[in-house]
Amino acid sequence: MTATADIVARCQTLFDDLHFTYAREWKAAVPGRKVVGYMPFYVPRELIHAAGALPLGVLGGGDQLEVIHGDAYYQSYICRIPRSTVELGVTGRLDFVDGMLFPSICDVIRNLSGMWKIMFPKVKSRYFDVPQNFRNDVGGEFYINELNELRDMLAELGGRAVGDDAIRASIALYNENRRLVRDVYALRSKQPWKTPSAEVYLLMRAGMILAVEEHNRLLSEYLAAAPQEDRPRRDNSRVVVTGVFCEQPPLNLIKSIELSGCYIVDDDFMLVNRWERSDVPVEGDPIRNLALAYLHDSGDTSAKYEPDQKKKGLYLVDAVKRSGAEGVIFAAPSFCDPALLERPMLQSVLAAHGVPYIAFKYAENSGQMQPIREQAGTFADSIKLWSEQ
Amino acid sequence: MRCFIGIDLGSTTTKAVLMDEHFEVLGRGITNSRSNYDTATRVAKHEALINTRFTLFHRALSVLPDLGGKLDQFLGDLERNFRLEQFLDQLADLERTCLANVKGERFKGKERAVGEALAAVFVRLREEAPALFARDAKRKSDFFRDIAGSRFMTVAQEIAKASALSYDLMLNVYDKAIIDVENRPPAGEMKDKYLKALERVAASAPEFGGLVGRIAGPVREGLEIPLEETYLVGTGYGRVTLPFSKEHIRSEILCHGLGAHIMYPQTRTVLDIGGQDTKAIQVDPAGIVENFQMNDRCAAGCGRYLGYIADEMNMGLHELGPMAMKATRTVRINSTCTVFAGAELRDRLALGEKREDIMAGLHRSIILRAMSIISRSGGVRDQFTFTGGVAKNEAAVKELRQLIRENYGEVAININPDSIYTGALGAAAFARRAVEH
Amino acid sequence: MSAMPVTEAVKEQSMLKQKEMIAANYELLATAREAGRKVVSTFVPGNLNELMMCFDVVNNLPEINAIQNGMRKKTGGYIMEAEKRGHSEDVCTYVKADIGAIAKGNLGPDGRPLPDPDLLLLSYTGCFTFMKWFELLRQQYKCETAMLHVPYEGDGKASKNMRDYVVKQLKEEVIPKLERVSGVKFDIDRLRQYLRESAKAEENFVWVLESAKKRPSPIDAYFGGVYYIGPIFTAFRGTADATEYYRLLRQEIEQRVADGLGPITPDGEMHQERYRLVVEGPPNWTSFRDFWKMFYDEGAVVVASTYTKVGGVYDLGFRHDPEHPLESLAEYCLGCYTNRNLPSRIDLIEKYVKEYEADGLLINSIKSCNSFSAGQLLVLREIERRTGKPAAFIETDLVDPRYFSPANVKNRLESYLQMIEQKRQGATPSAAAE
Amino acid sequence: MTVTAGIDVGTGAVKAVLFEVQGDQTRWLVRRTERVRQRDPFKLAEQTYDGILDEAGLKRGDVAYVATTGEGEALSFHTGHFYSMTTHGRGAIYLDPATRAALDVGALHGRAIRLDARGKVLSYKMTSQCASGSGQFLENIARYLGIAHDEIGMLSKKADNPEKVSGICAVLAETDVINMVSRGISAPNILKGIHSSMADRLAKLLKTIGTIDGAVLMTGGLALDDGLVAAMQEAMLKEKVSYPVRSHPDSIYAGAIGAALWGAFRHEKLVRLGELAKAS
Ligand SMILES: Nc1ncnc2c1ncn2[C@@H]1O[C@H](COP(=O)(O)OP(=O)(O)O)[C@@H](O)[C@H]1O
Ligand SMILES: Nc1ncnc2c1ncn2[C@@H]1O[C@H](COP(=O)(O)OP(=O)(O)O)[C@@H](O)[C@H]1O
Ligand code: SF4
Ligand code: SF4
Ligand code: SF4
Repeated sequence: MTATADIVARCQTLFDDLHFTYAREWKAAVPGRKVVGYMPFYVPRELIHAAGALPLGVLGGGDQLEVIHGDAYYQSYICRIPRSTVELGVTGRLDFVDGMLFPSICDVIRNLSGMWKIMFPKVKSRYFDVPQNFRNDVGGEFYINELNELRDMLAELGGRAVGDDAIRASIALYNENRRLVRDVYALRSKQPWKTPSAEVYLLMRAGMILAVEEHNRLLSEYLAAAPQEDRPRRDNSRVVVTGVFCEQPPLNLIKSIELSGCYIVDDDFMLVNRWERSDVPVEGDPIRNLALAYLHDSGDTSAKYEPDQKKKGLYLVDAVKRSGAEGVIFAAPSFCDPALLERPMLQSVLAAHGVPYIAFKYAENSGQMQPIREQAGTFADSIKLWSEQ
Repeated sequence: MRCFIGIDLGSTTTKAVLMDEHFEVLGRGITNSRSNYDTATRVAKHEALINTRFTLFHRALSVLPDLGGKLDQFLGDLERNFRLEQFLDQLADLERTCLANVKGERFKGKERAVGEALAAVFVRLREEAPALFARDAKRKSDFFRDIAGSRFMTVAQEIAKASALSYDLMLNVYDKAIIDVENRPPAGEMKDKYLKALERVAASAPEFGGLVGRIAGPVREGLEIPLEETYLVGTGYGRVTLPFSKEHIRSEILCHGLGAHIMYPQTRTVLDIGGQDTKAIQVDPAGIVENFQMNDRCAAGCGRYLGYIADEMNMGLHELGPMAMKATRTVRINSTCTVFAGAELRDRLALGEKREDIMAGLHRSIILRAMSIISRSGGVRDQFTFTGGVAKNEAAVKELRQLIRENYGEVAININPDSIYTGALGAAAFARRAVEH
Repeated sequence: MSAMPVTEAVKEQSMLKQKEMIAANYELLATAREAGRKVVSTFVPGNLNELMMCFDVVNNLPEINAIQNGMRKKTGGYIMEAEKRGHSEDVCTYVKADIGAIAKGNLGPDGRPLPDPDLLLLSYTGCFTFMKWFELLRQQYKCETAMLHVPYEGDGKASKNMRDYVVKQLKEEVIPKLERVSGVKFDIDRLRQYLRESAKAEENFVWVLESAKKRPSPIDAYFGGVYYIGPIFTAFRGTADATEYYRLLRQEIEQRVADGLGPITPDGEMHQERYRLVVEGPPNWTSFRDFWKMFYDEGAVVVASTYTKVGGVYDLGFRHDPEHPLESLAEYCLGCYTNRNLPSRIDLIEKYVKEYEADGLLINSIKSCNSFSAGQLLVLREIERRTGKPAAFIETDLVDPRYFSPANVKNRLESYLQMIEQKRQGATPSAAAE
Repeated sequence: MTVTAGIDVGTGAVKAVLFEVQGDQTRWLVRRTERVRQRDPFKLAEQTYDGILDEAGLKRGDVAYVATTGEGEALSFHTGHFYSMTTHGRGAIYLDPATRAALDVGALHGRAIRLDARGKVLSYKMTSQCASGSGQFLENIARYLGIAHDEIGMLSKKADNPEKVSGICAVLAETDVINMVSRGISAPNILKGIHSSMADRLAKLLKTIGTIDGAVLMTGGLALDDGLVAAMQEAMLKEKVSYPVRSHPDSIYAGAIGAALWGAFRHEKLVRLGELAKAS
């Protein structure tokens, strides 16, 4: 059995590699293979996979990339992920990527799709829209057509048709992936001391790079190995971290939260891994199945409209209950409109349900963790000092 | 003779360049802007006039055969002694002002003790002064505020301790006085100071002793040449607050572009890092600005950042670069927020990083930010000229060279020891042109 | 974002007309409750004014309220209020100005409270923040919300799928909700009538904008332009009043052209046209006058702006079409400036720089508005590359006075204009070089 | 009888206290503040700790629980660490039991902390990164103006026509101030201007943390600046809030006090659980 440390080391190597060696090698292994990049947080990876291409999550440059040219394209009041992504592009680190998908999440990513078309004309770039109307006959129809357009684009890119059967097979693989991911999350919420969040994070990040088959293997190995670890249980409080669906926090931030006394028992890192909450049906029209899963079975996040005022924010309360959390940490990228505008709404729902919360902002390259430790620590203190009285 | 003056009112320093009608630079002057802009202008101009005199001496003396290869040495001695004269003058002023400030609630009952302590401090400072201006002495800065200030603090700390006075109290007296002194234009007859300096040289440097008779004549002649201010152009950060009319003002972008062009006619890209802003300017072969970019309102990563770091470490600005050069590795620093520079530094020290390595990282981060602004303005074209106060910092220069090579290949990089005067030089050239047309 | 009204400086007939129209609409709003009329809040870009008129509802535009409050220097306090209530310093200040104003009694410009909306019509064109904004308002008012999701023209064009989707939402979502809230049955012929009226106004509006191609330009297409877009971008498109306004406006401008006059400024006639600029990005409202003055003092005229296209890029030929009412509304929503992808925006600006013979492009980058701002530095580069004309960049905010630094803006603007001037004098030999 | 120590390692100053605790009875033994000013804060903390032990005639072994707060997590000789807001809250309640919110203003930060009667942190808000409203900034300006930091308050209260300072960035604000000096604005008016800008920001923090039904106690070094306290009171008046904002002569010790008291609390609990061995 592979030891946890080895699995994590593998993930760390993938995480640190800003040249995407794995994806380059995957592509070079068989002539004609294509790589399709996508920005956070959601794209139907099944279609990319079915087209024989590797879906590659592009999640910015983290805290190790020196951004020079990227800053030349963005004012200081715009978040960091687009600039480090541009840096990756301009410095040739993404030169093996054949297609790029920019999901509909905010105006920044939306405009980046147009910039990519201008700056990298050889890459097939597409703004990928999803419906905000959740009726089958309205938003559903629109989305089915969008998916079909994407399918055509991928077919053109790969030089071969993307058949229904191929999509069905991919759906099955990704169902498996989502199941394993759910299991990891369940394990962590049960025994957070055995599954440090930094590890779980790296494991999820690996899913943005590895071929799904390989990621599935890695997840299974981790699920087998982690419970065997002998790790001391600490006197920590249990929290849900939310608001991080796009620009990623530095790994140190995740570590700092745990070091200062909080176990993260649920989060919205790498939502694409858990986008559909249950299996997407494999039988029947696969495009339609994907569309319906999006409409009725997808996770909530601030980039999605909630038609029903009464349901607004309840998903977070559910997450708290399900994971047995004692509080919520809102950690959002600085200058992120979707996360920061959503925050007061979610907070009022939490307040109404008596769930304590704290909030702070970060940037993918934040270096100073002192304020973060201060806040997470105080939060943990207050739970620790008062809970047993 | 007709003189054309360019003034660059920077956020930290004010620079003046004085030019004759052949576009020949005669003198340069610099002072702290951290006071009153009018005074700063006056002082910088004054300094440039002093410097001009030395140029004129040089011209007059270079025809003398006797000095031969020793001319520069002589002028250097003369200038240092002149500076010493000025320094002693200002020190006396500072002492008077300090003493006058020892009154009021805070000093009640302690007037005498503080007065005595101050007197003791100034005795020490006066004693030390000649050494500060000796041939190979390294000074922390060229400004009276900095030189006198750092010595005052060290000496005052010892004396305060010995006489059981609070160090804070002594500092407070100084802080109050220095502002007044700084804002007072140098008093006294200038000519006397040159002549006194000449005497000092004669007395202290035997090799020139015998020549004084013959040197004095040309020096006196140099002092007699009238310098008439024909036209003045102001530029820089502070220009809007000056009582200059519109014709006497040019944007700092144009001035830096032209100044760099004058120094290096092949220049196509200019980077200027000043106290509060960083600008990247693209110029055409005639020195005309084609494009420029500046940092936005955030002052992160500008020269003042180094100032905060220097304060934090109780070092002079001159000393930061050399320390960074000793680094064996570069610590990654992602935030260049000036205000939190100190906190960042402490954070890293607490993590056990070495000072030199952190310092190297801080310099790199400033340059990275500048690189972004360059990139925003259209990148680096051959030749590249680096100007502004930070160009004096060797560690910053080293990082810049390396990053330019990595990102733009081999290009000629010009850095002039007088690069801090680039804006003023451009302004002076505009002044000269204004009269021509 | 959008149009704004109310100036005292010069009393042209068209201006008086506009003032009346605006006052009347605020009157309607203030008395809506007593008059038993329903109030619908909606956004400027891609607004469905003609459709709303079919239901006799009163139109309330939070963006316009924010602008009005910005010009009256109230937004600083409102924004602070919203931040005190937990809103981040980082997000769009229109939203915060609105939320803060509501917290402080939600007074209209006439000092009377604005009514709570009966329906939030969330037509979601060109900006994601709109969606959050109305979710926030919905939480406050607990009222009915109709969502019209307008897909983004990611490939630079509206596809059939997009149009069908919008039309279907109009039919299935928007119209039924408007019917339910207002109690008025939808009548497509009424809609056709209003659209016919819109098209007439649009024709004259485009003429006015294009008059800036003349030398000297009779209008300032940015600072003056924000007044000209008022009626057509807001609650008046489709009304006879708007048609009349644009007829008057056109007459006045025709006269200026005949007289060879430049634009009117708050300080009177502008004398010499020294620089012709294209401007991208919304203006700053809190220091609107000071901002404008920096331009006309230097003789800089804006001959074309993109901001005057946020409520429709009419100069590319689009007109509301009574023959295809819903399709034409869909087309309209899809085609607003910020709903077009970045390459299309750049093409448009390039066209303006060339056709209006501008000296260059000035970008006023707005901190609040990612929809406009994210990517503007690439716009700048591309325009310089394609036109050979210099571009410049300044940064301000819409209604947050903390982000308008006059010295900073002035410094950049002056440097830019001096640079244009220096270039124009061309290769005056630099005597200095020798 | 138990002796506990609280050590607050700040960026501006190190604060240390010793407490004697017996059940509900507490006795404050000694206190000491040392300004950091270009010294190593950790060495300074250790010296300060030994210093107060000396003063109290105690040895390290006599102290049952050494609690650190602030940036003291890394100190080798502590028993446990509590985070600043936890300790400032507790300290504030100790100094003034009517307190329901602490407003901690230190060298580089400002925090508003809402509390319940027992000192539990209910909510908080910190100033964001760009901060001209910090003690450090005020100190720089005062130095520039030639004013000692304990004179600031007195001068500020003499202002007749305060001049506002831009609130975005300390660097730019510094230039503002320099311009003011050259325009002949008096030191009191400049200082008051800075105080008012700071107070506005701090008032905003207080408003953000929710309804406060009790007093607000200013803690941290700047609570000693009565000019800021006065500006704060004016700002709250403008906000029309009903609760008083005040300071306490020992406000600067709030963090250290809180640490010592929480240390005592934890100590007792650990003794009860017989887990003392594990705690060190
Ligand atoms: N001798 C020096 N060594 C290193 N850095 C220096 C030196 N002199 C000045 N600087 C740096 O240059 C900055 C001032 O640059 P300057 O071009 O004069 O700015 P400004 O024009 O804004 O006044 C200072 O903040 C400092 O960081
Ligand atoms: N008497 C005083 N008047 C005004 N300010 C003071 C006084 N004493 C300390 N300060 C200020 O308090 C700050 C230190 O506060 P403190 O709460 O100890 O901060 P930290 O915990 O970050 O070190 C210093 O910046 C200093 O300027
Ligand atoms: S971090 Fe937020 S604002 Fe930035 S790209 Fe992502 S979603 Fe958009
Ligand atoms: S405080 Fe720092 S980040 Fe903020 S504007 Fe100033 S330098 Fe920039
Ligand atoms: S982000 Fe821009 S378009 Fe969106 S609401 Fe704000 S100002 Fe308007």
